[in-house]
Amino acid sequence: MTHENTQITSPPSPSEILLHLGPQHPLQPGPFLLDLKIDGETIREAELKIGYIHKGMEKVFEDRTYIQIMPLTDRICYLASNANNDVYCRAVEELLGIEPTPRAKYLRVIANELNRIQSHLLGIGEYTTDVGFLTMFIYMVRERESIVSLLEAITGSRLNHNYARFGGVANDLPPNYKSMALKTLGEIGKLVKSHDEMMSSDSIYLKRTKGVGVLTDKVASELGVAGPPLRATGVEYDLRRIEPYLVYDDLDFKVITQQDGDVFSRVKVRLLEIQESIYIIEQCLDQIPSGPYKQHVTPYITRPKVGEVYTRIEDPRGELGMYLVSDGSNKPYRFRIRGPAFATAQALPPLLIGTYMADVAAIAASMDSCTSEVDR
Amino acid sequence: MATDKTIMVELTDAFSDAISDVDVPSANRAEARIDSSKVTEIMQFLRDKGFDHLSCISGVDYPPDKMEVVYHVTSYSAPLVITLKATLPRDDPNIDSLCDIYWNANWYERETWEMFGIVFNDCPYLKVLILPEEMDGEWPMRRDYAGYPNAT
Amino acid sequence: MVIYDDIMYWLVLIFAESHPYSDWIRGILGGLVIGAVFGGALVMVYLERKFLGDIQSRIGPNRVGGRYGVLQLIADAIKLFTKEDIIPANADKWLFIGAPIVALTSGFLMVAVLPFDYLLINGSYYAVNVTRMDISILYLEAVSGLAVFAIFMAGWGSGSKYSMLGGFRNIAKMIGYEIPLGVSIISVAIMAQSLDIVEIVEAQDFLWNIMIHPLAFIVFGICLVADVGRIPFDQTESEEEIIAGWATEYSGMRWGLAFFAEYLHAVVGSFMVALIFLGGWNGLPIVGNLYIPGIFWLIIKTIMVIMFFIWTRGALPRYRIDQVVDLGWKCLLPLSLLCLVWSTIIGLVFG
Amino acid sequence: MINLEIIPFMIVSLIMIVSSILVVKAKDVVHCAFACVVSMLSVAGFYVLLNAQFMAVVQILVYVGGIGVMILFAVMLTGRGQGVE
Repeated sequence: MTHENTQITSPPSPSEILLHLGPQHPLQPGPFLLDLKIDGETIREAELKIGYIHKGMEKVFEDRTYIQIMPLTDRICYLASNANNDVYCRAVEELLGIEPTPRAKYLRVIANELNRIQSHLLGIGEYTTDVGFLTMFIYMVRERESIVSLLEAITGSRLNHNYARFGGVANDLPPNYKSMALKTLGEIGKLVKSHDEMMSSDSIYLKRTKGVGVLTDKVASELGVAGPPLRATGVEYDLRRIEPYLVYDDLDFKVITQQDGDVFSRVKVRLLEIQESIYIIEQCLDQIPSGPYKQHVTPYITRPKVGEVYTRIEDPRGELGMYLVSDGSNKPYRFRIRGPAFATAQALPPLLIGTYMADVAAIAASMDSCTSEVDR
Repeated sequence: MATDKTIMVELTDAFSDAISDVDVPSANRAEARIDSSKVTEIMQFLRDKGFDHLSCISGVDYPPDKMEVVYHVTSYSAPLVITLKATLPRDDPNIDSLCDIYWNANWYERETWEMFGIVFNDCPYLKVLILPEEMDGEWPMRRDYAGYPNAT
Repeated sequence: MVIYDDIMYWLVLIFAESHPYSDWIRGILGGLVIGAVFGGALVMVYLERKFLGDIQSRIGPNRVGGRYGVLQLIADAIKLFTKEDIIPANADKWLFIGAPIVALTSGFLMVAVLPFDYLLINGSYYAVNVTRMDISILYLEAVSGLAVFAIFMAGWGSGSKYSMLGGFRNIAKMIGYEIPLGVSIISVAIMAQSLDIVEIVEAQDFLWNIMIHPLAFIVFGICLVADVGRIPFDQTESEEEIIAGWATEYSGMRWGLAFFAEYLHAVVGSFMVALIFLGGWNGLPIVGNLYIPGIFWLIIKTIMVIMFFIWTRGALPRYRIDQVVDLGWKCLLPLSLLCLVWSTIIGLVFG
Repeated sequence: MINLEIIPFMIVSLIMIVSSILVVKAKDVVHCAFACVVSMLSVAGFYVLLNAQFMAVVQILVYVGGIGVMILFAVMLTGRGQGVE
């Protein structure tokens, strides 16, 4: 792995073509430009250019009060909006020196895991269209709808949840939520299992995915990726286990790993993580204590004391960190978002070299990058 | 390999002249201020000690005279995050690149460069990553950037 | 019954090629058949949308033309006609314009020899078709190959890299698939001891070829799916890799024609499967003495084959291009040669 | 009364002559290849006019479907700029 692998170093020779995949291409979850130097169908060099939807979030946040930032964190990555809320909220709580109430911790875990399920479902769905399996995409989106409805029931919105609050959450569980959630989650678990079997038994699908885009554990840790692409190589790196936050200490769950590190394993990890998240939510619904779901005094005008904090959680895509520097005013002095998709996007070009054009779709989609978050 | 808090002691022993303000606020966090000229040696030391995951590189601007580059280094097997800060002069900020030690430092350094104007010596492709190319040289994340919000 | 006898007399004259205006009447029939196949392709598009919608648990077209959306295609056609027709600046104009024409020509040429029904007049069979040709199956294979040129013309003439990749993929794929396609047809022709598609159908009045020769059916079916370029063999226009392949730069009705030519090929290919392997207009023996017109059987079988095409599209992911070429050369070509051996054995033992 | 067969013969001949000239004179090598394919097709037309349908079909099958595709395959494997003057 050298840095030449991420750049196109020379103009194409007469037998090669320079292909600009993007900024608008059916493969992409959002606009980015993937320059490929191809010889026939084989990729010789690849270069990823990003920044088409740069929103300047880090700069914008320096000009907003802490409570104003909360709904904006949803927009970092709309598929993991709850994770973004949560990590921001925990960072500010750490600066303020307060703890969420016990019930709020469980509620946040429930929302986080539901968010993880819906993100994985859509990620797998997009990926299956990229290997030409449109039916599976529609199945996955259908399953995702009911999960999003569950999220809507607790957070009040379907996409940008804005759920966490400093010291608590915005809403309590609606009545009869437990029975409704258990019923839906049981069905989704069964359906996802059957989809998993359907995919794993399809010979064309196996041919397209087994042994394609292989990332070994050494290379993966060298590239600095985290999340499902890393766990697919056999590394048990899950911040929920390594650095337990909220109530993950009290919950029983496995860290899903696969050994091969290819496209198939990355998707398999996500499929199994959905089952694991369902199990976590079921435990949370059983164990959730009664009590207040938010602090009695919610600090609307938040002035943390001078200091700084680096908080990270396990996003659906990997390690999501936020680095907050406070100067004692009601606005953050510096707000840095360490997105998981940024790291995975950076690791994409070296993976593509030597593969075929058709594998670009499969590999890029299996990394489950989110352009909105890469650009921020 | 020491991937817990004892690393800070080892680090201070090995680079006693380049490390200052060592602080271990909690079980999972440790921070220190480093000399910007020794950054590659320190990072190589940490990497050899098992801190194989560079989480993030961020810049922080403190006008009128200094800037900081903040490194968050952690490990794939332990929860300890080491925050290392290197202070640079604001009129000529430059620091050595970590690309040879941590492969993924590349994009973080490019982003910090285009946003803050902090030059990373020997970074293989120090060109704009996120911003449009015509914004090269405007350093929008500096606190005194006047283009914001009117230049949007 | 005088009128009936008269009609029979005319029909004999026409289809036995002894009427002075026989050619003209067949020409009119040809026009009708082209219209019918056009309609068939439309039906296929509609069926595809509805059936694929069922597979994917969604509704499909349901707004234009009542709750079943039967007029959706008309709306689509109007949309295509009114869209701007763009020819890219660095396109090779003649090739770009010619590609949909060649594609449609190849489809229509195939229709010319397809038989649709038979007439039993005075104890002898007369096939209803536009042109009676004694080497019709060779002819079908030959003109179906012209579609390869259409796709290459579109791919090269568009002046776009994605289109060019699509055109290249098509050539690379079709070289490997035309051969097994031809060999499996030949192996059927050996069994029927004729190159005439009418005689091949007549030879299946008792046992259909799919029962005697299932291997050739499988090889032919796979090659046909590859030939008309549908999932899992739609690498030439796989959306996530090369946008729309050779059709990337087409817009408006030019795109509509190219798209339509594909469906035409699929319909004609389904007809060929029904004729060559599924017994054509020969009905099932279970209906006894009840008279059911042969064309009815043929259409039922064709629709079943079309449904199979749609089903594969709903159920399978897409192959990679190198895997497709591998499959063609390493798997289908030996299998098709095996078909040849099998039909020779059958010919030697029972022939 | 003139024999009506002269009309298709003239048309096919004209197509063949023009396309054969194009094979030699066209600037773009792909145009040459396609002109070659068209002239082979018009040979098949001659066979039809001579009432040799089997020969016509074999001409299309072998020359157009086989040789023509091979020529295009060869063109495809060469660089695009190399055939242009």
